[in-house]
Amino acid sequence: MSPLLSPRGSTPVRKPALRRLAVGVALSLVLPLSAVAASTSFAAPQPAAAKADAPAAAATAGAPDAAAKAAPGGAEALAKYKEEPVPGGALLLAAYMVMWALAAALVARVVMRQSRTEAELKELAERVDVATETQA
Amino acid sequence: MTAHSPAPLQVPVKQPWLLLAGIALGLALIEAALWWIATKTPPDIILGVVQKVFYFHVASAFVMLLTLTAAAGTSLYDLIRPDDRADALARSCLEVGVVFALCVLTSGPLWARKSWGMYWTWEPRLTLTLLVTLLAVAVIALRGLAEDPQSGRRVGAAMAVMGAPASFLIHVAVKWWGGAHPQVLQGGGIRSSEMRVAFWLAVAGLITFAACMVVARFRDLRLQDRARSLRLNLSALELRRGRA
Amino acid sequence: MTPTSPQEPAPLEARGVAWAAGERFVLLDLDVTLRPGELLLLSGHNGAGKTSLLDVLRGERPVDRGAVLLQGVPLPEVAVHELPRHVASLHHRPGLYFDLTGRENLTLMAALCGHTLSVAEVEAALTRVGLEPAAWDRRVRHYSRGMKQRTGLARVLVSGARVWLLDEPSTGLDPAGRATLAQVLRDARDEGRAVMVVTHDPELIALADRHLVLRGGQVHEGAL
Amino acid sequence: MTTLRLTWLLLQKDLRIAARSREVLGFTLLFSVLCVLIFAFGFLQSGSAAVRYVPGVLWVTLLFASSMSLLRLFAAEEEGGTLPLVSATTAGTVPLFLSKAGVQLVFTTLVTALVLPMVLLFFDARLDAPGPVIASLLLGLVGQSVVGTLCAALLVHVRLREVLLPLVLYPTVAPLVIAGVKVTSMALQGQSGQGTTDWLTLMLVFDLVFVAASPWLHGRAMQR
Repeated sequence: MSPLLSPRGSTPVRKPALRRLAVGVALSLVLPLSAVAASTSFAAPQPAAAKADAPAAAATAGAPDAAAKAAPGGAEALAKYKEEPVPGGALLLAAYMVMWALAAALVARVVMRQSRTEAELKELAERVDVATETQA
Repeated sequence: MTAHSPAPLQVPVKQPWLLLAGIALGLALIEAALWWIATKTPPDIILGVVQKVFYFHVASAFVMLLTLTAAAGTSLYDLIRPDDRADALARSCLEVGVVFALCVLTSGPLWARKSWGMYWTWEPRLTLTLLVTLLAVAVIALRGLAEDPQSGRRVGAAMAVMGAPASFLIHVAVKWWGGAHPQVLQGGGIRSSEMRVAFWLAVAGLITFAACMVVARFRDLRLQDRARSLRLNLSALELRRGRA
Repeated sequence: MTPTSPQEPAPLEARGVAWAAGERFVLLDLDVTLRPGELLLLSGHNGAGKTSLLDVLRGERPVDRGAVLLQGVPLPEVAVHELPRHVASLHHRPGLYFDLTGRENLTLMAALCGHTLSVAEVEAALTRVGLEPAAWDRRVRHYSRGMKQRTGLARVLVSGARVWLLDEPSTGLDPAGRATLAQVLRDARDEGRAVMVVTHDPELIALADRHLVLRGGQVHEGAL
Repeated sequence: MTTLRLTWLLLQKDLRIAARSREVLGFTLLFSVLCVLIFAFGFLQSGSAAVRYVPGVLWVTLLFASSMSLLRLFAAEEEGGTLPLVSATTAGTVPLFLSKAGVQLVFTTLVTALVLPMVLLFFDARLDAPGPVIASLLLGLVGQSVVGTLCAALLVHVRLREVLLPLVLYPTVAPLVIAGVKVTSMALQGQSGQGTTDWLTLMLVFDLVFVAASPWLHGRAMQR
């Protein structure tokens, strides 16, 4: 193999690629972080709802009016999941965590591949430059 | 065939600022939806707090349908009039579609555990989603396994097109089959305006995000095309130099 | 040798052809003309792209740059079903159905090229390649390698094509078979066909009107 | 007209090969018997509920058996290296596709003729009104053959096609299997009427879509 066609990745990764990698990592961190933030607020209504007095429970969730509107006669309704056999909150949490993990994996993969392709492209362009100069 | 069209050698790679802005917008919308869901929407009367899976579950299903349909459409275009851009778009739509299909397939059962009492039923719509996802994964895998990239591209495109009428017919079939799947949107099942706001925020956020991911992947594939044509040019230079 | 008149386009011609395997050019700036009544010999090192060149010439692989012209018409514009009437080729796999007899194979292949062959014509072709009559009605699966090669050659014969592209046709043939092959090629040249043979067989090399070497993705006149 | 003639020519050839080398058909039939037996071991604890399993066992066995023979559908072409000849010789790729689909249809019909009575016998089911079941089987076989041939033809030049074939075939023919199972179970329960007609209509639509689209898709995917 001639020096012109040295194997891929033999030249060091350049600065712009690193910058793009940093953007990628930052992006892939945003989603899980937001998931954690969101999940803490999701988990809140459940222990609150376990209390018998319904409107107050909804109030801790931050929207008393909405709860009252959505659940006419909310007291009985909310009392129903006082003794939830299946932990809805945990399932909710799991669902969101999985979705964010998948989305973050997608972002990370796309960004990393982009930076790799760009680095490769830059290196190739330089090699073409060199090759055309020697040709001339 | 535009397979090895000689590309301009020295076009600088532009920074995708618009793309990054789009991702930021999508994330902001998603954050807004999350905040709205967490603080404004009431828990469901019957299902309780787990109902809040709904917003992003259904939005993911939306995105999955959109991207997979777009993948079939662009594949069809590529078959009729071969175009590298249509091919790259089809590939990126397919990959993003699979990710969102996985989102739907994981969040759905977790919700079902509470509302139906079990993770998985052979409920028609679940079956449909799973089948379509498997087909999409097979199409992605197939492209890498073909003898040469060009034939893999055409075969993959044909498979993607083939999947479209099949999934439509399964959709018809499963409607007759009958099932327990909630028909929230058709039935006007969203009870409060807060829920509606949260839902549409989630849909807008996910669609923006997914579109940006498709564009990002598309850009990457196009850059790879350019890298390939540069490598070809290099190989031509090298071959000609060897003769001298 | 009948020289090509300037009015009549060459039976098969490659102009500035480039073909890449993956990301590397195998053929580049390649020009070659097959003339009627000429036996053209092609050699080159292993991996030089001889088989790829034949594949490009018979339209199996689309070119990346340049054009392959069949009687002046670029290959992509030639109707697919027209091609085998004009270009016949023989490769490392003989292009036969192993569960049909030699006779059936020839009849079928001729029919696919648009010719209806009589029994006598099929037998004449089989005799010409030196396949003994006892084998005519046996399945190709039970043929030896050399017999398969001979039957493949017979398939090229019955196609009636004006251009022949043969890849290592003497593989597996005994001395008698090689002599037969040489005779068939000589006859083809006399009938005005354009024949291109990839080979390193000295017996065939002696026969050639023109000797080309594939090197660096191009063909050069002269011996290897 | 030539398309039909060439289709017939190729179909004849394939049937002749199938008749000569009986392995593929034989093993496919053997496999389907085995499949039914295994299902019987797996599902039958007591005879009482046996009828419930008949539709599923029947259709799944047919699907498995059809993918068995699909994997060998292009074997003869690959063995002798005739695929480029056949797809270039015939007018486009339509005759090739139609003839292969025809062979597959013949194969699966034979398998069905064996499997249907066997399943009914093993699971002690009685079919009082066989009309809808026969209709669904016919529609199902046509659809499965066409889609299966398309999948097999597309995967000819793909590595690991043995693994990929079921992966792309099963999701695509799912509507046929769903509908077929429904019609069969309704027939076994002695129901008929609107439900059956709806499912049969679905199968008909599926068949029409794929019979119309598959040759075209195959041609586009195989273009050079």
